[in-house]
Amino acid sequence: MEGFPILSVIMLSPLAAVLLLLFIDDARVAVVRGIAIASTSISLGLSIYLLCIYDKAKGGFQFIEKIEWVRSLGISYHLGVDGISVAMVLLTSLVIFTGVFVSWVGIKHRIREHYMFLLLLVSGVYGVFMSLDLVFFFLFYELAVIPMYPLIGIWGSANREYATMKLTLYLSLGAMVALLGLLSLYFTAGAKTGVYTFDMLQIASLSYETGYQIKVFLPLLFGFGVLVPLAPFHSWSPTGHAAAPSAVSMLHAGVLMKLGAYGIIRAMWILPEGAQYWMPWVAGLSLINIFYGGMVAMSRRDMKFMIGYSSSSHMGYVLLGLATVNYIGVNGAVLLMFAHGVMTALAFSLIGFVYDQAHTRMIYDFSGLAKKVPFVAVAFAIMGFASSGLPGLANFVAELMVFIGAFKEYPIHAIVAVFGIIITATYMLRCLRDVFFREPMEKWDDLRDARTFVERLPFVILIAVLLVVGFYPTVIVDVINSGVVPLVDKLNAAKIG
Amino acid sequence: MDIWALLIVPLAAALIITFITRKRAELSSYVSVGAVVICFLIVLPYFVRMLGNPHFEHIEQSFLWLDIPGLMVEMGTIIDPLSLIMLFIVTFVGSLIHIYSRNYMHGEKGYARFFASLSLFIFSMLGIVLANNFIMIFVFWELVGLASYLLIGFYFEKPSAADAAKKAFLVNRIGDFGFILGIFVLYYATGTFNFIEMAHIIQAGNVSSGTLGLAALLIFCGAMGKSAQFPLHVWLPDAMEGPTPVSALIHAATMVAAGVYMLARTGFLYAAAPQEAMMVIAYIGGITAFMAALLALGQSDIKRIIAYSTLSSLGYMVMSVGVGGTGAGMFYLMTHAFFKALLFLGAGSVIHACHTNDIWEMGKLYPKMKVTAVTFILGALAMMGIFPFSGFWSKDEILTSVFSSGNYLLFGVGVLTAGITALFMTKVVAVTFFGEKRYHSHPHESPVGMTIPLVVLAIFAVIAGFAGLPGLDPNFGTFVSAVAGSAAAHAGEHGAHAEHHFNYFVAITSTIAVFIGIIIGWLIYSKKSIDNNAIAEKFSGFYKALQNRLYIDHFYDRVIVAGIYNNIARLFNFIEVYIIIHFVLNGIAYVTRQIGKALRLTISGQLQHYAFAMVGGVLVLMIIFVLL
Amino acid sequence: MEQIFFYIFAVIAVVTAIAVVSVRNPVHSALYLIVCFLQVAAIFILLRSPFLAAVQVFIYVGAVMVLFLFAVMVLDVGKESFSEHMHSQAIPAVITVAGLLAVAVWLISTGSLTAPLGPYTEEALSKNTEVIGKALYTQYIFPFEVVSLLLLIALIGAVVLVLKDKGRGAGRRP
Amino acid sequence: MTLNHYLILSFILFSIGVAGVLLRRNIIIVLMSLELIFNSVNISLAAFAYYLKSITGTVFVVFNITVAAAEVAIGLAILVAVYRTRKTVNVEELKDMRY
Repeated sequence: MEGFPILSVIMLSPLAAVLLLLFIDDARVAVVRGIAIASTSISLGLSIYLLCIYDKAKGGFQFIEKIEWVRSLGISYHLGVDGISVAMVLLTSLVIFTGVFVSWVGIKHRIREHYMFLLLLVSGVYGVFMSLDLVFFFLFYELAVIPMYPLIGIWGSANREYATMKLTLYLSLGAMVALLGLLSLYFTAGAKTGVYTFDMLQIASLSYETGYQIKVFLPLLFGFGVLVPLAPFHSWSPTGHAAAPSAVSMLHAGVLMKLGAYGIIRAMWILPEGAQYWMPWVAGLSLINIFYGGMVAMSRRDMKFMIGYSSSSHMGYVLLGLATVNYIGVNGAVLLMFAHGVMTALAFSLIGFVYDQAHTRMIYDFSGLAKKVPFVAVAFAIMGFASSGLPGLANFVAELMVFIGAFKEYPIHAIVAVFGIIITATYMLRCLRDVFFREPMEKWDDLRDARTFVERLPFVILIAVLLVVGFYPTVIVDVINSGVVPLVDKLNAAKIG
Repeated sequence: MDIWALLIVPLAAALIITFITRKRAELSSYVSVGAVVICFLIVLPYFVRMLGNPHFEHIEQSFLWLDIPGLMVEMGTIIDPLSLIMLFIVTFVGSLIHIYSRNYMHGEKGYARFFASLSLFIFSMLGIVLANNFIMIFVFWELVGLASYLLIGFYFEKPSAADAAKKAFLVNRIGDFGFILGIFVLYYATGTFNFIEMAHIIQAGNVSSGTLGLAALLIFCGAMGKSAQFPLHVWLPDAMEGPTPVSALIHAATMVAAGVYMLARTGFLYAAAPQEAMMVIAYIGGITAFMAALLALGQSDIKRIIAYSTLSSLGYMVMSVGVGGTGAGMFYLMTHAFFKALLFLGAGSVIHACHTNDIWEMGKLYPKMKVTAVTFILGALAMMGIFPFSGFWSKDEILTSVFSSGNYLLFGVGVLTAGITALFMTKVVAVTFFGEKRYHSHPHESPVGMTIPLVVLAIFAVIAGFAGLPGLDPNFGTFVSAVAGSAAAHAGEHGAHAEHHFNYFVAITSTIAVFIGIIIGWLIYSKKSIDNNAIAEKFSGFYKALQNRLYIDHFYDRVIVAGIYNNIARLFNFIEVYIIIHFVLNGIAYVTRQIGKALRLTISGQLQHYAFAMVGGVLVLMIIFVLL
Repeated sequence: MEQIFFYIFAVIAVVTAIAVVSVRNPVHSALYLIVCFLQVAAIFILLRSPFLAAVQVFIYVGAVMVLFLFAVMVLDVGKESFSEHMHSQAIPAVITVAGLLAVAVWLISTGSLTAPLGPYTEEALSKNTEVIGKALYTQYIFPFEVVSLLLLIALIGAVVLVLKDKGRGAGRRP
Repeated sequence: MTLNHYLILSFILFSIGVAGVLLRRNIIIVLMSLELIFNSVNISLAAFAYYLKSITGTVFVVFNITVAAAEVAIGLAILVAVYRTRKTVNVEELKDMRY
């Protein structure tokens, strides 16, 4: 496979599907779905293969592809992955592959357009995780954000116009601020070496003055932080989740929010001293995410809102893990990005499955569903337990690592964060009890369980991933670690210096 | 490798039932029973070998589970006398209860689900017992919590069961909050999770006593949740919503005792912890024991009475650990496992026959179900601590260690608790099996599949105490003191407690207390020479408080839970919705829209207005250019 | 000599230009515009660009003005009443334009030419038709092609716009 | 003769053209004023070309004239179309693109 452009193929295969779908007739739904499944299968297969063949011992960026694009500005099509990106690419593949199946069940009109936007979005996400060129990084970042607008606006549920406007405006604001930071890096790095280039490896290899780092890290932190979402700029996310159709919520919470965290990781890598300066602040804000998000989730009655706030609460753990700047915490943060992505995709696919039939998501509208939809109930329970950090599921390992890492650097923060999982358990179990347990209601007698292969496949895949990583985390932690170690080493060197 | 089979077999059973035999109830139960019996058969040879040689070298096997710089977590098993005793109890009692459940649960709708959960429980419980490090014990600690959640919520359509399951899980979570923090403290103090390595580091005196005290108390929080110690005891009585075999297995014999087991396993920590921390633990145990015994008096649900008695027993064990009598605590744990499982199964048998939990709707069952009655009475006698039943020896050992540690207040509490225990056990036996007939159904003896476990357990309930017979060598204390990594294993101070001397003063005091309890109970509930209702009326306030569980649950529900739900969560939601979203965000949007509306007026649609604006703009730019 | 001609052409151009924007009858405006364009062509000759002058006459005076006259005829707009004549923003507009003119004239008169000189001699420039042709077909071939395409589009566009759309919808899809 | 002469002439014509665009209501006159502006620009381009001894300005005039021709054709066509539907050439009445 030497020389095979594996990254390009992973990224471009959804894009190729989009182009292909342009020429397919709307009515030929089977062909449309077939193309979507085929392209995402290619990506998923290659992502798993990527995880296997990534050389952990060597570490660093591998599978590099570089084609000059605009020589005079120093822009090139430059892809490459390190351990962190490999995990993220795999996550993206998992979520989109299952998302395609979820959409199969959930989306009933304008199927072709739906898949086109979905796949377009995903190739943007892949691009962000793989790009080593700031221009392409930003381009893909926007490509991942913009299709959200039609996806929510056209196929969304209640309040979708409001949600999609808010989401797009917020994310564009973040992107714009981040762009300022990126451009500043471009010019500063260019002035240093005399060669103006957007090459991330080149830019990261330089060292900048401490004052400059502190100044420029802030727009990057804010810009990417909005997407994480960093409190108090989180309010686009629950609204967006709630209005979006299932597959979009899955991508949104499962992958898109990770783009923000990934952006912050890259910013930390480029500007280590700036990161060291701002990380205590991030740790503080992450607590707001955890505690405040959890509390708001507790008081919500709409399941999607509940999961939405819960996501922002969980992303708080990711931020806390990043803020620790030690091996354990950062590894935990990246693993949590992965685990939470899978878990939350499961959550939204399940809620979507129920919502598509019941047309309500209010907790108090349901009771005793476990009798009617046992499969969904079991899957939901697993999701709830994963979310509240039950051992045996991937989130536990990740949260444990974050806690251990955080306990070293910020013991007080860690205590609050650990308390956060009690909050999570509270609302998850309450939701589980109210919706799936207690006496069955007559009005839900004709609710259908997930029976067919297509309906069950996404749930089964996501649960299987949670269990595999939960039982034996080393499968993925090794790869993540190979990406985290150089990052943390660089950051720690900055701390001493 | 056969050690790992202990974990793999029950897990495999749970998976097989879930994925393959789900639809076939009978087969599922065989899979589950088979799994636990296999585990028992694996444990047995080790156990027998240990009886021959208590000081054998412990066996540790582990594999790397997570390895990143600064954090290396292993999953590993440890076989030493302590874990073998516990393994024996879990697999032996577990096997009996599995067999019992096959009949008891017969015809239930979720039969296969029940057995899958039981197997999951056995898997998790064995994981706790085998764990050789803190992370692993925590992992399985949580998993038993999950199994317990599933089994308490077995009748999930029943709101009370659904509530109880959630309550149990959450209360345990609060305990685990402390537990995990304690693990972190210890990890950063010693740099390892492994019990034995940690013990060596602590015994070398490398950790400050303040840290140890903090860690000891935090780790104890975990035990407090799992072993239902005051103030986290509230979940255990509610957990009786689960099927009776579950109550017997999880909420009496094994899981709730896991807290005590964990304290014994981490005995090195408690041996080194400062006295003040140990006192806290001892007093919490004492309070729990006494309070639970009182609460048991106020109940009329047979399962709840036994549940409170379990609480009381757990308090006893914890108290014992608190005063340094870990061996006594473990001894009590073992005997308790037998007689409490017996009592629960007996109660289950009675409930099975009468279709009610209320003892006042039973009465005079003895002629109808002799086996159940006899075994139940044997269990009750063991529980009360009548010579020479097992409870006598173990209770005596605890009281002796309390007495010899000089805590006379706690000793008094212990003796008083023993008396009250005797009183309410007499009540249960008298009201349920004797007196006049009050039942409405047609009770009959349970099938053989249910009575055989009763008989076997009864035998153990009677004789298990001899394992700790003073003067016997090796006796129970020897085994426990040989726990791997403990100071005693290296001939330290802990050995002193293992050298147990029979104390006649203690034995006689407690026996007198027990007989007073029995006599009062006999007078009230059997002879009726003291009117039950008159007492109830005389102490009506107190009696009512007892019936309402001293208002502790009430306090939690109304003040803490409601406080969090209604006030804090609502407050944050208010901030989120009204301040952040409506005020700030929609405010910004509103202002923007209003500005837009105002500026819109300048859009006249007149081409020449725009052109004029453009020319004017050019002029302004030119003037600026000139001026600069 | 040249100066005299320049002033003659310039004055006529300015006067007719003022007439274009001020007379009420559009037909008169168009005729004044023709005169103005002719003066511009003459000024091109003063600038030694006979080719431009020729193009100016052919295209502006010939084609464009004919178009204008046709338009005026087709639309059949007669003489305007005074109220229709001037736009309501007349006074501020005149002041602004006057200001613009003043500033520009001041700028031009105080400014000086600093740009580098080109490679052509006066001799070459005066026979510039050939030079222009070479430049157009070599250096400026790409814009030249674009412009020709643009013209084609404009041609089609004008036809499409003016055509009365008969049977709209019926033949939308061939 | 200096460059300034031509430039000032060019600017005077330009100002007159702008004034026409801003002042007149008849859209045909507005279009004519636009042509006037074009021509003034052409003059300055040609003048620069002459005084800078360069060909670029001249070439641009050629392009300019071409574009202007296209513009007039399209502009008048639009005008005819507008007149057909609205029956007016008064700019002030064509204000549909209003708030």
